[in-house]
Amino acid sequence: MKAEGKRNIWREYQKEIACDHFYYQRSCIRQNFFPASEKTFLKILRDELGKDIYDDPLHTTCTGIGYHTDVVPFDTIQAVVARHFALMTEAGYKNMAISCVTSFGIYSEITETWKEFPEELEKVRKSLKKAIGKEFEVPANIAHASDIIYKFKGEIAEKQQFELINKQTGKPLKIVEHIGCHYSKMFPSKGVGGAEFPHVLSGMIEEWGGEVVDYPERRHCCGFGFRQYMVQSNRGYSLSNSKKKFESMEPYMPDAIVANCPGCNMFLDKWQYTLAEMQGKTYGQNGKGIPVLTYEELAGLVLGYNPWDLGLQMHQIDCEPLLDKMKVPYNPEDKYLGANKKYIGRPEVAACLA
Amino acid sequence: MGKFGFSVMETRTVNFGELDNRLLGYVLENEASFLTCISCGGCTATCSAGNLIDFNVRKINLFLRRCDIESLAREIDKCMLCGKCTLVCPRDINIRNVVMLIKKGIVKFRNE
Amino acid sequence: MGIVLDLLKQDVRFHEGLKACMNCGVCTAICPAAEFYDYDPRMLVSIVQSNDEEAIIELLKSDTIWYCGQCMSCKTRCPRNNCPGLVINVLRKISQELGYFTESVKGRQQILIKRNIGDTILKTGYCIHPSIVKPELHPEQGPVWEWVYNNPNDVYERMGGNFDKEGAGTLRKINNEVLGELKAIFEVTGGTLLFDKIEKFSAMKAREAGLEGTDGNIDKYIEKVNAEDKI
Amino acid sequence: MGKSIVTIGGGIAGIEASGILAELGYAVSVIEKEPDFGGKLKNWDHLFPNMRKAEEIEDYLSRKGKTPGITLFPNTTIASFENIKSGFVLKSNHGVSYSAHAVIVATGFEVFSAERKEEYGYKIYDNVITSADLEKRLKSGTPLTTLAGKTPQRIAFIHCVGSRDAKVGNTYCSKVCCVTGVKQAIEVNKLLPATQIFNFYMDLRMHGLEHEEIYKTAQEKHNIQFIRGRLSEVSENIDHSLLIKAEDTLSGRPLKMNVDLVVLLVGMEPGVGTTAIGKACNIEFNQYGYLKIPDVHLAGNLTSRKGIFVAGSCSCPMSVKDTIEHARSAAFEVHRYLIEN
Amino acid sequence: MNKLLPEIFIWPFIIGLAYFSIIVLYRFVRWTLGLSKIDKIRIWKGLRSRKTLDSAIEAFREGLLHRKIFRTNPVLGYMHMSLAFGWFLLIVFGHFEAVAYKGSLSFPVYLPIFFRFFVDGIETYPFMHFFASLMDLLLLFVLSGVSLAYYKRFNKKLFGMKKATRLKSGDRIALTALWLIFPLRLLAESFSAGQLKNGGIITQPLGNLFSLFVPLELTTPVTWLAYSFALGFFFVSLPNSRYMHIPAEVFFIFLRNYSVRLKKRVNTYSLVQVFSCSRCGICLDTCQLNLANIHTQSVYVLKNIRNKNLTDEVLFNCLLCGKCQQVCPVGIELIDLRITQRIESTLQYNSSYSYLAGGEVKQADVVYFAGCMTHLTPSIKKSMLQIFAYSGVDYWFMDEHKAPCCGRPLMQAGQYDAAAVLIENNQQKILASGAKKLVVSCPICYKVFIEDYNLPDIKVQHHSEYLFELMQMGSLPKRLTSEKSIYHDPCELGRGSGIYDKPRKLLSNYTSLIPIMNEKEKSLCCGGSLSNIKIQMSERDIITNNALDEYLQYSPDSLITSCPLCKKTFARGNKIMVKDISEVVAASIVQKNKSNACADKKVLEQAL
Repeated sequence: MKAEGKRNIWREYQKEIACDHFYYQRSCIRQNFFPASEKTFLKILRDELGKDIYDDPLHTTCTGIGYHTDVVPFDTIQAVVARHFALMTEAGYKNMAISCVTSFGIYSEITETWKEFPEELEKVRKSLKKAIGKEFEVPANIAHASDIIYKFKGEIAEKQQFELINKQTGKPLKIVEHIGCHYSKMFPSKGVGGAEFPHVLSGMIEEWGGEVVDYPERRHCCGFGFRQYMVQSNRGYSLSNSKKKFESMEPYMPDAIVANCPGCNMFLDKWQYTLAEMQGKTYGQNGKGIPVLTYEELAGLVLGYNPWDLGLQMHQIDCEPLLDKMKVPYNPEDKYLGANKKYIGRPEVAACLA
Repeated sequence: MGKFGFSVMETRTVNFGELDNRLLGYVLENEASFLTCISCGGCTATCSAGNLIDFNVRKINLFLRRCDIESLAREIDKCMLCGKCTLVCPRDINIRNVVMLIKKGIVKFRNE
Repeated sequence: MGIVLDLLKQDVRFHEGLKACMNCGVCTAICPAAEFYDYDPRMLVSIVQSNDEEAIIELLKSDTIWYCGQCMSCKTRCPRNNCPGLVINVLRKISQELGYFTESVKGRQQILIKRNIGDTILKTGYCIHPSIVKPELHPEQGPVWEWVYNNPNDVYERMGGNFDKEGAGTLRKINNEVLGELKAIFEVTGGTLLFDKIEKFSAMKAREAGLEGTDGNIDKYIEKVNAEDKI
Repeated sequence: MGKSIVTIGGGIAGIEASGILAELGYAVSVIEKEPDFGGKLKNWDHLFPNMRKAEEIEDYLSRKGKTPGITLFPNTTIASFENIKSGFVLKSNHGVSYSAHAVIVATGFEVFSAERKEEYGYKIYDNVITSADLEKRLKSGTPLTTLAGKTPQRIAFIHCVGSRDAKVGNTYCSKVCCVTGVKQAIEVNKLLPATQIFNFYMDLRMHGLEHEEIYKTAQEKHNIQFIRGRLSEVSENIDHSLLIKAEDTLSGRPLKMNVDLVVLLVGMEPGVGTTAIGKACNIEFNQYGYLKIPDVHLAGNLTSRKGIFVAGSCSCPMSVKDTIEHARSAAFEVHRYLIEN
Repeated sequence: MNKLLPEIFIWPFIIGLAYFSIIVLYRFVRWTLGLSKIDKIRIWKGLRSRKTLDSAIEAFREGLLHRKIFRTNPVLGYMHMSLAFGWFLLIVFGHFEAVAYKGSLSFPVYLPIFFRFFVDGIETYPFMHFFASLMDLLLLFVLSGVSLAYYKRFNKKLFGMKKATRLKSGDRIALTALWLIFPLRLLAESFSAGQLKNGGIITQPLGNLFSLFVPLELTTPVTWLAYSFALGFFFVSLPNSRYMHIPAEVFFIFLRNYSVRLKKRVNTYSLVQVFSCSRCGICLDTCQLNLANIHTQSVYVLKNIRNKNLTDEVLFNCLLCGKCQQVCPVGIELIDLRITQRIESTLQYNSSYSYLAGGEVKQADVVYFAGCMTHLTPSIKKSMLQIFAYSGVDYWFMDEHKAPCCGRPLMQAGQYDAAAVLIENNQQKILASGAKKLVVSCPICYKVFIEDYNLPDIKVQHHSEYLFELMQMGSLPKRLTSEKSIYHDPCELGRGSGIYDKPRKLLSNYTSLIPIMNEKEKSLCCGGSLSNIKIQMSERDIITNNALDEYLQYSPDSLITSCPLCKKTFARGNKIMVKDISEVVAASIVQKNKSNACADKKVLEQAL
């Protein structure tokens, strides 16, 4: 593998990312499964980087999952997105920061459609006006939240408390990146580094001292498949695709997986548990799973945030082996406490991963 | 399925690394003209059996080359050996001999 | 031209998704669905490109159009700038518009999704809400999720959330005024109509199969759809 | 006659056209940016369809280049281009002026930069090479191995790289890659008989009279396997072998294969030289960026400007054979033009 | 009695004869026992009938006189006849002589064989000089055959033969022994005559001559011993050589006359036939595969069966054109023998035609079955439909859209059980149609319909027969053109089914036929035969072009055949206009019947 070749490609795909004044669009799945990641994102932007980012209570889901499961029509999702643009316009913002990769894909697809078919934009303007009487402007800049972290990865590195280095061996941590399909596969130019060698996560990992592992099925979908997960009998599809990835990355013995897509983060975490249960097979070291982090969690760890404030206890695959390697301090007793350190019981230990 | 209500699925991907091509070798050794197939489908278009049922002579080449013996055995059994395919083949492949060799090869390698 | 071809051509995504296909197969090569289902996006596009209304209707009635996982990897690679994934979106839409979706095992599942995702959107303002990820329906989520599910207030509060409360933040309650706007958009843009169609055609199918309850409920039908039973 | 001609480009087309014109008594200046003449020919080993050594054609051209009346200007580029009444004045980077009654543009093509096809990992993965690289290796006679020095057990030739691909902006067929791919597959088979060779193709466009026979021979005598499916992606395995994925379109199933070496059959593109000269001369380009000819059937050597002619693959992808023929007809067109004017 | 040599010298002969007799007897018994019960009953009944006498006469005629070889090749015939019949006469008259000498019927078995060794010239017995000279002449007769055989080995062209069978070691021993027997006998008798003055008109002068310069005391016993050894070697090697054909052929003639028949499986009757092959090589010469340098002819198949080394490459590389069977002097059923072997070798092959169940049936007077090959030559199909429409026949085009193959190609490949499934399906549909007649366009199909379908009350006709019948009934227009044509007999229709005259008579109404050398029974195969599974298309082309070249010598305007496969094969040669007989007939309809053009057009459209 020649690094220079990748660098050449990354140079080709330098997308424009706004510097400040973002309108934040939350993610359904991340709110459910990685709520602290969104909190961490806002915290990093506001507290570490001093940026202005608006968390609007009035915005809703983009209905992307509904759209990709085909129960929400294209006209409808366009209008829902247009409503968010209207909210952004009303709030006085021009730059979108989107937490969810599916949403990011939706926003990209819709704005691209409007460029190619202006009559669609007019149609949406009319229907939004008719439905809720709102008008909107198309954002000046649409970035995924991971783009923004990528943009400020250097600033974060300056405040870095822990390096992505295995302190036990002194070697960089081997980290596998997983990019959500809708981040750049639809519009390679909208992703940092393009679709084939995206740099958005690998850039962070390298910046913060880790080593990115490129494995054969790196580009393969986690298998979410929307309707393929939402309907129970279809989930084998979802599981099998993730399994394919685990099998492909296993020989490289990665220390962690980092993903930028809510679904991927969840599935790469949960399917390891399911596969261990079903087939007794684990893919990490010492018979355990491979910890799966969001990029905010990764950034948070690097910045020295408390792992339990980052929400690592919500992962099914324990992150402690990674924390140990990085020598990040944590209190095991605190892991499963509720609000105000209240004891709320502990999850059952998954025997298959223990 | 167990408690999950779903299970790991089998891959359909042809994995070229793990193919057993003894039968392929046997057929090609005994009917070299088969090497020159260009998958044009002329055979399939004219096939008497294919006219009656879902049977694709062209795919015999494919199943053989992909070493999908199960599909091959299933398909080859439908052939009526009428010989039209041989007559329309632009590469003059002796398809009937290929069919006979496959039939023989299946018996031969099944017993091995 | 028949109604299906008309509907196809009315959809902007059809024009975006299919310019001209040369059957090269790069889409199928990396399609996650092609790997695990008896499915080939190239063939599907080929059928759509044929303009053969009958063949397309067959497609609309089949499982084939429901296998795609919408990863859109096909779009990245297509040397002709097509996007089979988008064409699928259009086909699925038409299949639901015309009621063909109830003819296939996978298509019938739309009623499950509508009642799950669709109804949740209008009820909560989110596609997914912890309340619908019931551990008994989601054993794969594992014991940690069960712990979260059983202690949502505590866990989300510790994660800095605003679970089911007014204001901004994680899993905040979306207020009724906003939900009203969402509903209005669904009304105006055909979202509600599509929901209704999915319900209507599913009910028809349930009736046809003798799976309708006395009060018009289709629980039995849904049960069978969920289990992928023959209907 | 005393009329002078400037030929820009000292490759096959430039030398051949100039040689003929010199024989007809014109004074021809051949401008070449490289230190030596012959263009890409010096990188090729054997030429299809008859496997003659490319050196034979090189020898022929170098003799042709010595025709009295030709002056060769290596290491020279055109800095400016001016219209005068009797024709043109061209100024070189060395400050030399050339006046010409007619100009032949023979700037040739460039091999498609395979790194633009990112998913194939050229210049990223150790064992992905192009057909041009392979040709050089064959010519050098060094053993054909992987980067780590291992004899490849399996090699895949990938057709249509940089051709017929809207993603890289080249929607046309480069015409020569199919037969080159099959030719090289045969050559590799002769060198490494134990190596399995696969060609991944969409259509095999074996356009020449003997080319189909090469294809058949490849199947029959060299056991080269042809898989109908365009390559979707290449990725590198932990052992630096390559995992390639295509659809086996004939069976309608995805196909993956581990290979030790991937050869990308790169297509042709108009070169930067062509673009620069075209702009400098203010002549039109076609939609693909090649020099535009006014009539595909009847004016294959003319450009949008009177007195400026085109020879060879700066007008469209061409084989060596086609290039020589095109150059000869260019010479004829120039001659006719100079007689008439 | 000769005192110079102990009688022990006869033992090589005696041992050889005994060995030979035991083995041959054993084989006859084993072959008989291996036959089916029905065949055994046939033999039992036949034994007591006239058939036994007929068989004996035939055995005499073919086994000794070699009448059939004579007819095909007189020189070869003479060679075989002189050897076989001459030797036979030597034995017969030798016995008469022994009887005359002994005056009784009881004498040792070797006496007639070594007669001159034992009889001194001073002894007398009736007709002594007559016998001595007769035996000399007979020996000369045999020797003339032997010398021809010598000559044939070195110069086969003398016999007009291109090929000679390749020899095996057993054959070599037997052949050498056989070649030595008679010269040795001549020498031995001459030497004895020199000593004992007991020779005839040849041996006595020779003996006298030899006595001048040959030490007869030594050479006489040694030569007799050598003669005995030659006989012994010959008899010992005979059962293991091709000369086993001598007793086997006789046995075969009897069994054949007793109506024993080949079954669809290999049995001992197949073996009888295999052993009956003299490897005379006549089948080699007639085979068109020679042109393509293919050596898989019947004689080799039989040899391989005997030696148990028959490969698919040999077994399946045959056009089954039937020419070899036509000329085989022994009358071996070469085609059926090959097919039974094919059946045997493909027994384990699988096939599945479950998809055939049912199928559309229409009521009609005539069922028309075009056949797969006809679908590849649509002009034949079109012509037939035109003719049906013209003659107003109520017909059902059975395989117009979807119909299985007739089953014959499978049978030719040995797959009888598989073919039976197709046959059953077609048969049911034909019977259900209520038709009285089945018209078939392809001779390959025709043969299977005739031989293997059970279609009571339905007359099966090839379209050439059918068209002939229509013409006789006056339902077809006649229009003699100035065209000169050659009629090519398709193998399956001509040699396969014996239909030679009807097509010719029919064609005489439309064209003048050029008589050619290789026609009717001797007609050439087009090379396209479906029966040959192994032949390459390039090899077929050689055969096709050779046949075409032969036809072109007669400069015909067109080549007419009545088999779609022949038509397609010859058309590939692209040397002459090739027509099917139906096209010739249909061409006259279009001319004559413009008023029917509309109907024709409809038919045409249907056909296409």
